[in-house]
Amino acid sequence: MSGAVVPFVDIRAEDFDVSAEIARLTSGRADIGAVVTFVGLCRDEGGTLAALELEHYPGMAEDEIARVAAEAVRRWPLTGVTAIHRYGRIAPGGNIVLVVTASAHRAAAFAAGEFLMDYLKTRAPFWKKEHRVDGTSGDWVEAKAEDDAAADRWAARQG
Amino acid sequence: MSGAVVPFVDIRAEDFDVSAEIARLTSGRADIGAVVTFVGLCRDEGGTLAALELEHYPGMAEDEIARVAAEAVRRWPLTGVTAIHRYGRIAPGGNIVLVVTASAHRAAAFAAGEFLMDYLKTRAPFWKKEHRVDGTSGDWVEAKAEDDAAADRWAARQG
Amino acid sequence: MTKLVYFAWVRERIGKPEEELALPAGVLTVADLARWLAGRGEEYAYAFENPDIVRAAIDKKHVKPDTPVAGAREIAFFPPMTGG
Amino acid sequence: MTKLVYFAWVRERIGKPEEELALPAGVLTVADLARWLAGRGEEYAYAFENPDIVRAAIDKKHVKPDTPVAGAREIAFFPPMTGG
Repeated sequence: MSGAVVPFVDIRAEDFDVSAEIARLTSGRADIGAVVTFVGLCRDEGGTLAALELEHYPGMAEDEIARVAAEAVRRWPLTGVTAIHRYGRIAPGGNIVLVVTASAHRAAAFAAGEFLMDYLKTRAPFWKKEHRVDGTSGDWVEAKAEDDAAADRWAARQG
Repeated sequence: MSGAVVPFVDIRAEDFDVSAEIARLTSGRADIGAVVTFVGLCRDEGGTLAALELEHYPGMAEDEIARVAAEAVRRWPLTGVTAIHRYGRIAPGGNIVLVVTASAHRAAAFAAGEFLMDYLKTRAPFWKKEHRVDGTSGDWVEAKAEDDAAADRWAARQG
Repeated sequence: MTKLVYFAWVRERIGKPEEELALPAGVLTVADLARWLAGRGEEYAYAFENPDIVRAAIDKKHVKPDTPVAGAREIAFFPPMTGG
Repeated sequence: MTKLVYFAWVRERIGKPEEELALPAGVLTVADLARWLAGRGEEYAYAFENPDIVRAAIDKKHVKPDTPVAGAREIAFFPPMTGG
């Protein structure tokens, strides 16, 4: 089953629709019992943020996320996996990233979704720069040690 | 923050729309960084299932899911939580249950979503009966020991 | 009088979704009530043939077999839940 | 000639997104290359002032500082990723 699963990976400026992305994995099938989605959104840190500017490394971003998605397919019995990451200017409240994992059972869908997000945070070549409401260019968002720790925990365990 | 969160719980026959339910928790806000959704679907066990008939205990189903959702709000810093459970006849591929958890950070959203599903499986008063494609009435779906085990693991740890 | 409600195969085996009953004096706990119901006829005996598996709720809250039934308005019996 | 590409504040500090360079003979590893670049002017020195924090990729795959640069077509330098 999992051998035939080809992850859908898309790096793009346009927004995504969660219901449509779930349907992409589930429509016309009756072997899926569980679908987990994760949406990452642009948060405003205290009313000072006008937007985040997401820069990425074209080519590598797709490849790296596809590698992580393929690893998820190897680790868990998934029936489908989707990862969409946006780039460009995204205002507070806007969508940044979507991960969808489908499986016969919920434990695999949850674990694979969390794994994908943890790896994507630390391995996908994206960088966020703040634009402030006062018109100034803010800082580059700094990587968090907790994200590295979250990714590291998957190295120790299988499935 | 979490003190003001009132879970949205709905027990109903009608289907749900995941994008609309995410929007219910996120629209007009900029303090949410992560939304996790879980959709449970009706699986066909090998082409013999015409539909599942979901029976529930009216009143108690709402109360019990609301109690579990309130517990999730106590345990994790959520900005919103939604649980929708359908009853009645649901064909293979159809939606049965939706859980949505929103938080500033992804770890809380993932953990709360998985907690809600584990508890909902073992505490929400719903029962599934199979209807077969040959027109006969099938068996009542049996509870799984693994679901009890999944729920039990939350008793040992906080957050 | 106490309202008893039944769900799923407990309901199917007993043959009705609910009934109003006066509980006899010796029935103090949920387990007592299940045992007493099991003696009311073969449909009840069938529903409670494996009493450990049947779950109960009092006034729409899960209860254990040793929970007292005194003061209960509505007592429910049902199989282990299979929602979600 | 090897293509070098820069992202985020590495790109901003160096002042260009990419360039083509002939790597000198002594530059064997990614760490060697970072050190050599740091000596090319103050904008490069600024970009690599904390060399341990700058990450690298060769031909669009993550690499460690001790990875050889021989045969690389495209070498990228960038800060720790903050996507997702």
